[in-house]
Amino acid sequence: MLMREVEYARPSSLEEALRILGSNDGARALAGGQTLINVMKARAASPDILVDLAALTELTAVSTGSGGLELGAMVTYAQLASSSEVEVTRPILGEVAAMIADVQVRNRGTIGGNICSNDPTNHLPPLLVALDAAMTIVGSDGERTVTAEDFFLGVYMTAVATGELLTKVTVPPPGGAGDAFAALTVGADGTCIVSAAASVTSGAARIVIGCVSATPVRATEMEAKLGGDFGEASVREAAKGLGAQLDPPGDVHASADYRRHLAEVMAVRAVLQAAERVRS
Amino acid sequence: MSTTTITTESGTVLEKGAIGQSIPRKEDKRLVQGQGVFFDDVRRHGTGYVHFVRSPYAHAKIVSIDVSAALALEGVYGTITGDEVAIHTDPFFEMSTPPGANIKDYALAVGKVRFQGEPVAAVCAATRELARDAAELVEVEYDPLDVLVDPEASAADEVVLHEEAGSNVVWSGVFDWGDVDQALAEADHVVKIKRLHFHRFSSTPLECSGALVEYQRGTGQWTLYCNHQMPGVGAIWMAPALRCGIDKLRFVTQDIGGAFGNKICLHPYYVVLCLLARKLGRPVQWTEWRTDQHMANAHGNERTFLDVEVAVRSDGTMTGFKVKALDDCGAFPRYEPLGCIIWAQVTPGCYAWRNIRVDFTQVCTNKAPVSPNRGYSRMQHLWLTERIIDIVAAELGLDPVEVRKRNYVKAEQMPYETPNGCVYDSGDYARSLDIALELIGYDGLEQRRKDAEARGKLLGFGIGSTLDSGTNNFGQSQMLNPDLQFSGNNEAATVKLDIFGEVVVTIGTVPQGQGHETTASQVVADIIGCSPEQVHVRPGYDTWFNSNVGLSGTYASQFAVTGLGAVKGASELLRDEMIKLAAFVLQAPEDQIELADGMARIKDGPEEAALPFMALGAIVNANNAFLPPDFNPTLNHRYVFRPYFGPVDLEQKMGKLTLTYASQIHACLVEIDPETGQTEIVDYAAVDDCGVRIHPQIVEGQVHGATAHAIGAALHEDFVYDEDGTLLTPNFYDYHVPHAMDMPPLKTGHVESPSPVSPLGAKGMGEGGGGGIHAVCAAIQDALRSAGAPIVYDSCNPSHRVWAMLQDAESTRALVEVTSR
Amino acid sequence: MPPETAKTISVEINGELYEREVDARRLLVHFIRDDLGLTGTHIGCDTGNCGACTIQFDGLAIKSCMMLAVQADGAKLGTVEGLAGDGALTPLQQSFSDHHALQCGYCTPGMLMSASYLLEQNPHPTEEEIRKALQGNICRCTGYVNIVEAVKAVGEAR
Amino acid sequence: MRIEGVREFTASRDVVWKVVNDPASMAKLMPGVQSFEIADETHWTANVKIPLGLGGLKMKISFEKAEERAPEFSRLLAKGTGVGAIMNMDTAFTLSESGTGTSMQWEADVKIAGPVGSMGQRVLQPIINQQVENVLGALEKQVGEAAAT
Repeated sequence: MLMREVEYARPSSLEEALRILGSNDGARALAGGQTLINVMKARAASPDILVDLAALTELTAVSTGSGGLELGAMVTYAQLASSSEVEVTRPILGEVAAMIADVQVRNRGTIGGNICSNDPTNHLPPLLVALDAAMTIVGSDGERTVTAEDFFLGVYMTAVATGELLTKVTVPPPGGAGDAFAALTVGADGTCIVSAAASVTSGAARIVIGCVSATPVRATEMEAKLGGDFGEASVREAAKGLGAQLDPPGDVHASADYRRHLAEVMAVRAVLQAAERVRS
Repeated sequence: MSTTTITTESGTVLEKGAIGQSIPRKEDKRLVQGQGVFFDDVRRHGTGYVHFVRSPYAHAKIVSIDVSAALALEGVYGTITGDEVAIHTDPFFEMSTPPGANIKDYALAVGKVRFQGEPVAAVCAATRELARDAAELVEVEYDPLDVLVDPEASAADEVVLHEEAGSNVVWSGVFDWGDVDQALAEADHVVKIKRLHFHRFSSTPLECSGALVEYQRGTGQWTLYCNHQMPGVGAIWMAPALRCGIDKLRFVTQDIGGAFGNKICLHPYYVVLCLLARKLGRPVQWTEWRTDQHMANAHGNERTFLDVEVAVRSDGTMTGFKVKALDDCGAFPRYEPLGCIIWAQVTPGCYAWRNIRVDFTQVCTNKAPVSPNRGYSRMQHLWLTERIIDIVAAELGLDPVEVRKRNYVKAEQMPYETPNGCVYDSGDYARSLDIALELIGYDGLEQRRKDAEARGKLLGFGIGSTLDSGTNNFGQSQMLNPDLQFSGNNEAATVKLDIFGEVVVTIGTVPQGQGHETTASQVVADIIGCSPEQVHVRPGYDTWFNSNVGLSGTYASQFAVTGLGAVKGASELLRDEMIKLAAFVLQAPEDQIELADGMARIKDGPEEAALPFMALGAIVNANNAFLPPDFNPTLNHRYVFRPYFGPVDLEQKMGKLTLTYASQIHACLVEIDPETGQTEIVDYAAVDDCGVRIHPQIVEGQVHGATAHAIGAALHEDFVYDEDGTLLTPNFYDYHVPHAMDMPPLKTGHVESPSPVSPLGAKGMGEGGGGGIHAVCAAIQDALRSAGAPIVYDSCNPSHRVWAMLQDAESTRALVEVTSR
Repeated sequence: MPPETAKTISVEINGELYEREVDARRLLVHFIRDDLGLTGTHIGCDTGNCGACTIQFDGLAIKSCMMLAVQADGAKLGTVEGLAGDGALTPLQQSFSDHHALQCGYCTPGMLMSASYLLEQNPHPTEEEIRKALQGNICRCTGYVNIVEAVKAVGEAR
Repeated sequence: MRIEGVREFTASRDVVWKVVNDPASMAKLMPGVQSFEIADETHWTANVKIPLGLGGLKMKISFEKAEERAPEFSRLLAKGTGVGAIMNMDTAFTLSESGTGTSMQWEADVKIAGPVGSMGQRVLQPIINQQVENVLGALEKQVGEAAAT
């Protein structure tokens, strides 16, 4: 419960935030804090400076542009779950956001925090890879864009380097795609054991498995095997062998073998539901 | 208000007025306003905050401890280490005979650590944060030792936790009643079960443990504002260790955020706080955090059952069983080895089995110490009896309902003496089961199975029959160790009529949500003739109220018997004296005085021939000159209720081990997703019979709570250790307790079989005997019948275990063997 | 403003303004309980799971153990002490008592804060909506049965 | 937790052996190394701040060379303390010539005691894998530099 000493700043501009973040390699951005504060309470990790992004209201916007849905890094799960733009453009984001933790966490936790912490049990990393989202990262040298697939580097590690800040997540328009997410949790709503996200168009699918590695794992072979056939038998057939390609960790909730098996089950469920959504 | 007449053990007749009504709880208003006072809400000027330095190793020698860097930190008031504890205190008293008796248990680790999270030192500082900073600066050098997490390996004694004991076996003994060998020889079928495992979990009360401790140098008096649920026993452990008189330890509690048995073994922590308060000359405060509680406070007893053999007749009647039970108490026995005997209160479970042999052994391992946990020790044993019933039924093709009814102790057999001399006072298990079956719609079971199958799910049905034995006879401890000076049971209460006519009640119990203030007021109100609102029950416990006895506390399902028995006794003394006083003042014969509506009056007399309680209170307390010299009423009565048990036969291990037996019969339906192994409870009913229900809403609330604990334990609450003794479920992420979404809607029913042996016909209840664990395990086994019919061998069945059973039913089936003749 | 290890903050709680200097590392829940003495807000875990510390933060239900006190600078907070006026009970508090929705009462303040937030958003919630809204609040006494009933009754009485 | 693998180097076995047996180069292999101190040929310590996204994980790690058979086998014991946790690592590697290059077969037994060890294998295992990858990457770089000089 009791954190190490830390410095705190609440910059009022992005420039100021970047300056502080760049001034000390122990500075970390504080978004909703629903992961970071917990880790700090456990003293498992200890930033030297917390840069609270709360005053950067420009990061809380949800808008629809030509590139699709633009989500500021400080958009909360609750916002995602209730946003009409999200519901119209890419409803899966709202659906999954509403599944995260609980009301109180959803009121504080942000999309940026979720993906920057990249805890393997988080729902959004595999989903955003499946949706082929792009992350906008700002640093003192300017802005760059990284695809979701390249964004996640490890547990608690992403492409956001020291001194940089994730400002925006862009989710492409669906283009007729159906999206779905399936997960097995501890109890009805607890820690995630394995998750799968799928985005299916009439001809192809993007399938991503969560909680089986440090980063979301794209099921490329299953995608290839599927082609454009989303009949139940074909999907089940295509999922076979997916587990064998994974090297998931075993822990108190699941052995590596069980996770391999669940990866196939969840992938099938996500793809079938996504395909169903394409049809309807 | 409706009125019911109760015939109690003393033959007196009590009119139920407030009793039996779900009146508003007295505790509620302050609690819903956030005005409760929990230990962590107590503030004292100049308090130092305490943080414990805990061992990262499960088993290691302590090579050295260096506190100098911690002491050098600004704001640090002081430290304490195991070496100081060993100088200033004596080891806690052990209940076992040797080898367990030789274990040396100090408040901090001395010389070595025996479980991960064991406190090795403590730091006291100006703020909570600083105390933790300083604790991190304490340098401890360890020399790791081989770790024992498997109780069977521990029993082999190749590595020994407590060198001074020379063995990891704390206690062992054989309990043998009837003639199980003959029963097995005469049986038509013998069902053997090689191994069953009852897992480690605890009730994890939402409020963790802690205390604020003050020390008065001039008098040597300690005051502990705390949440100990059995302060009498706490003091019995602590005073000799601290080498002080027992009255030098004053325990004060008000509101406690749940305890469930888990706040009985707090004495090691409290001794450290006492030492620090004395050493530093200031109040010290310690709040345990959740991770600390999971790692190092109280776990329930883990028990492995080996080589079970059950004697079954061709008609499904079981005549007995034998088993080897191996209990794992973790690193220190503390409240143990009481668990080695407590289960015997319910030896045959709900069944009329006459021949039972239990070869019981308890060992230490490098895990957190155990302490009583809701359903303490009986729950483990009742799980065994229910597993026996369902495994035998499955193997022999018997119907789980029929086989239970055939084997249950029948209502007409009550009171029923078990083979070990316990007396089940009342109950109707078969009727309770029928009600439970009706509540879950048992008649439609096969149709629901088909419906579930159509959705790709496996539906299973299960029953859990349990007993909640209450008001224990501490004399059973002498079966473990004949030198122990504990027997019988008692509890105190004080009831007084104050100067302005207020009725003030002081109870010896230490409530943690059971509504004692409310139920005590109901009993007092009915006896002295007023409404419960007129009765003030002091919240909490205070040693200095002088309204307690040696083992006062709230534990072992007994408040309705001992706590309310004491309240009843004290109220009757007060009533009799009020009548006497009123008779004197009103110049009427005593039998013409009635107490009602807050008045003492002459029956059928004129309206003015009445005295309000205020008048009585004022006379005795302040205006007493006119009372004659030989009449000296006090209107202030302390009463100690003591149930009679009679002697126990230490040789045969027989006797009345508890006074009352509430029963709970649970039934549930689960659906399992065969692809993932995930279990969902889709229907649930619990039927309780605790005799006279003083406050039906509170009784029902206890049933709900016990069921939730059981469901959590059956599906995911598990303290799992890896081979290095690291606890893998130290927080609410990985130790998943039921949330609102996890809990099915619960249906409840009740049967009221008044106890002939309890003062109010009420039985202690609230522990529930783990009914939900048994029912869920049975339902999972039933659901998997069509999927290889694995045997449910563990009391905890999270998705991964169910999935594993689906993958390999055979290895579980190999645990069971049936021999028929 | 440059980063600081301590800061003077001003926070409005239950309509009252508090100004205090506080360490940057102090959790909001400790600030509320220890520094301001508003002990109705409780702590039941150290990982943000239990919800005993739930308060309202600028109109949103949040867990005060997963925020720093300095983050609350300039915010309006509501705690259980502010639910009703002096001595009175809100219909929800009364319903908790009527339905025996509390036993030890330790989770109750957090539970009430989550439930009253739900009723603000959704005056007539269904049982499922209630369970989902209370997902972030652990109760170890009641099995949630009567808590759900108590919240439902308030919705139905409206 | 046991992990093992094989790493191929283009440099000769002698070059690789020299790098992995020089306490100074070894100390520098640790991720986020801030300072190190060499006590003697077989004992050294390093203060590291393992870089994690959420903030650094500070540890003091002491090393002991337990066994060596030049130029092919070495065994190293490491013990790290900090954050209320203790990390023990027993690692060994065997170098064999593979063409003109070198093949390093390595194994490590990592034990983490203390609350951090409870954080869950799903988090720890990937973190350890990640850090091992970092160490091997740094080693490859140093071998490359040593071969070039």
